Amino acid sequence: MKKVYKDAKSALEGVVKDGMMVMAGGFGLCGMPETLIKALRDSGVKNLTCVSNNAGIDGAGLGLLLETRQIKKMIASYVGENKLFAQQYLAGELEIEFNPQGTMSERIRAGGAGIAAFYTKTGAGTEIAKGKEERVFNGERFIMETGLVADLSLVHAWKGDTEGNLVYRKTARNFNPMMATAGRVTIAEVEHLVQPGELDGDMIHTPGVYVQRIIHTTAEKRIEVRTTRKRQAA
Amino acid sequence: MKKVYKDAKSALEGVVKDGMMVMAGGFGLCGMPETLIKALRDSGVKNLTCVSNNAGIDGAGLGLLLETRQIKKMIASYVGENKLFAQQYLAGELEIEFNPQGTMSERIRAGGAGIAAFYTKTGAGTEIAKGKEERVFNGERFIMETGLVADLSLVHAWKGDTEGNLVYRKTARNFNPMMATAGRVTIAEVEHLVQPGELDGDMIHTPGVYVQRIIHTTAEKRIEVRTTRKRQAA
Amino acid sequence: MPWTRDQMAERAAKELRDGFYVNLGIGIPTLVSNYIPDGMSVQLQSENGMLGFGPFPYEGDEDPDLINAGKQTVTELKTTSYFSSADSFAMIRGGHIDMAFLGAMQVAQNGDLANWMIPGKMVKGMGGAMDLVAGVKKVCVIMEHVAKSKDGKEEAKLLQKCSLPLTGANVVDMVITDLGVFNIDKKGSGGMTLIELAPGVTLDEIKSKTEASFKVDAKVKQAA
Amino acid sequence: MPWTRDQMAERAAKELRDGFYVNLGIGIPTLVSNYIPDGMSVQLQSENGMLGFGPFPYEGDEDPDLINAGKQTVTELKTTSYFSSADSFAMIRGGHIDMAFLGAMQVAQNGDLANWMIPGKMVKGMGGAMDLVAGVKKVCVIMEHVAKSKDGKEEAKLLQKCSLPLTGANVVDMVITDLGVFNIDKKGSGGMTLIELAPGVTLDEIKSKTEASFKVDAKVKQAA
Repeated sequence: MKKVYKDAKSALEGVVKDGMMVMAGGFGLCGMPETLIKALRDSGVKNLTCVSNNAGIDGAGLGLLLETRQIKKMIASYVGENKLFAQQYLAGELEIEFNPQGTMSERIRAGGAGIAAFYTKTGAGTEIAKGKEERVFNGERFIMETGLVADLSLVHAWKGDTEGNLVYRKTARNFNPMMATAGRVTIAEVEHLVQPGELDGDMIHTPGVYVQRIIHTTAEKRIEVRTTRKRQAA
Repeated sequence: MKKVYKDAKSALEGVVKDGMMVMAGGFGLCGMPETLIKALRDSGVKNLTCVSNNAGIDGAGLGLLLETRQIKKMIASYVGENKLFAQQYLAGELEIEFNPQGTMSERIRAGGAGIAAFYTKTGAGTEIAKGKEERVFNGERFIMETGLVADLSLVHAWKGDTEGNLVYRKTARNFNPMMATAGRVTIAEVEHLVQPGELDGDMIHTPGVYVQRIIHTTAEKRIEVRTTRKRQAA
Repeated sequence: MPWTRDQMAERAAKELRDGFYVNLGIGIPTLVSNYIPDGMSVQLQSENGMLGFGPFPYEGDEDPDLINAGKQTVTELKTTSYFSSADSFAMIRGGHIDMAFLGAMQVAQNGDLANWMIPGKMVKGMGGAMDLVAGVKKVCVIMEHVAKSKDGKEEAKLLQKCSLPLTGANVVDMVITDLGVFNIDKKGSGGMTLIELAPGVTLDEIKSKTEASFKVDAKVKQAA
Repeated sequence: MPWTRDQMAERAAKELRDGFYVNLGIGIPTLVSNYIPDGMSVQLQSENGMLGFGPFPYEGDEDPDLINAGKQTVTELKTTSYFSSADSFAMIRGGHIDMAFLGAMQVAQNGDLANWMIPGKMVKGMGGAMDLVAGVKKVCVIMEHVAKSKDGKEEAKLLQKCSLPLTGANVVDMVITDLGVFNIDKKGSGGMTLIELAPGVTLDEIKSKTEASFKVDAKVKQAA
């Protein structure tokens, strides 16, 4: 069972279809599967529903798929950094479904975990609750949210072995582990592709069962908001 | 904010109350917080509801609390290895609520995660579903299960730092991480108590926010079913 | 001649495919791991939180932190990963395990399964069985075709309807017994079909020992 | 004289207790970290998956894999742990974070909060705000007491009822503005109470700039 593909293009072959739902990891540009997203753009696939916390920025991440109008609908929690998004949305060319970030991450986890729906306090009594079931548990208001499963999940990890076991690094972990579980097909791009045995079994974030295809990526990681302090003079 | 206590007895002071619900990690004796359970027995607390995958064995784990009749009710998935349990149950001295193992672990996770209830396929159409809401999603039957929160959770970890960050070892992880999140108070016993900075932040299984008290344990780890194969002659 | 326990396990192993992730119950299902074809990659999942485990350890190498769901000491492989019980059952319930082999007291022709309790007897609990049968993609039961009581009386285990409390409703895809192999269309209306007979076992014999209604696959008819 | 942004943050920091786990929103709330008393252990949570973060990195030390929820580069501490977004919001929703400081457009006297959208304008999304206000044990809003439009007109932000779409219903425990501090009995019927005035601010001034009904704590009356 070979999971390793030579590049992003070949890893996407046979799994890309117009109108499909695609999850993409990342919080802003941090931990985003940039190499796979570029290949998805180049595949020419259309009418995608994309599930991702943000919509990338102009010229990077899912912003690339907005330029080419390959996205029909976004499910996201925050899309503030993207002018193209605003334009297409205001022109009625793009649908958006906002999910509170915790609800979105839990919906993805639920989808991967065989949980059809769950009750959360988040959003009870707000517009988000409209059309959703409300229910009181222990005197508090909860609303029902459903699990999300995607046709394809694209994730970015720090290290991965040829079995598909993945390890993430620092805050680049974010949405990647849940999305890996919620894709009917999950493709991982990893910065370091290693042999089985090189990762400690206690320290694997995503077991290989969740990853069907894996590629090595050498793409540069970009910083979205560079904030620093000055070094003190010695 | 000092989380480190000198022993199990002092760690239990002020948090033990008759009639409370206690979660205890472990799968059989593997990863079971033996030192804390002994101290709980010695505290003399009564009428406990215990949530644990098993009920220990005769003379170890929660079996200790059965000997002293400190348990009123067990929530568990499998209690096969315990004669005392069977006796007390058949004599009507002990209540038992069986939960499918996956439902039990998910109820504990939900309790810790602020999820009031969730829908699972597990047990739909069986006796477990009686009195529970059934609901169809995508043509399949699901039943509603509720989140579980305990007054006190006792967990066992391999390493822990003074901030309460925990790392588990191999299959001794089992129920410990979820229980750590679902206790109003969580006490951890660790085989290696280390200083902050000695654990890699990417490799912490239970963040310190979930652990209120921590002790060092030196108790021997027992094997419940020793199975081996013979070494080949050289 | 009916199949032995090992032959049943060997027959079950033919259902494995390269790349499968598989959960094995206790008893005969455990033996299936002895018949994984060379060169085929099959990872075994243990619901207490381990994916990819190896054989029993050599004497003296037992690790109290390294056990399978039967609480037996096992070994790890290069591919092994560990996770919590919640994550383990998320994997099971979410449909990520390709196949589960397990034992049964009764199976009904609609795929209902009973294997966790006998009313009136001490109940030990269902452990992870209900989650496994509800969540795993393909559920294969391996069991003796009939139950033999102490006085030698035989009772059918493949039934029209289970009389014991269910472990799962409409969950079994395949049943391998010492006499033959059945497919069950658990979600549809296709019912149960005999697809294979153990060598020397006749259609009449298996019919006489089966209370459930079942069709007979063309291939079996030809051979019979 | 009304409090400055830094003085509001300093006042907010007085709500911190040793051992607290705290989430800070963007804007004035971020400044609160500058006023954590020496010797007090306060761990800052960042909802993108980090517990315990430090100041901005020195120039040249920025790490693209190490950012806060505002997507700014930050540093780690010896106490830092990382986790997924699902685990992060499990922590938040499950009530394990002691306190959240955040900004607001409007707060109502019953604890309703509006801070995520203005109908008719481009909507950016609520991010993690709805989860934070629903899940964190104590929610403290830090904001200017009134909104000033370009033509200098002032509009009240502390209201009888929010006119903007809510971020959360009955979620705010405390409001710190440039003019004073209010408690809100968000789950009960106690309403809103002014518990502190900024130095030199009069009760009349704060009343004139507040549309919400509020009680005045005895200590404030004495001081006034």
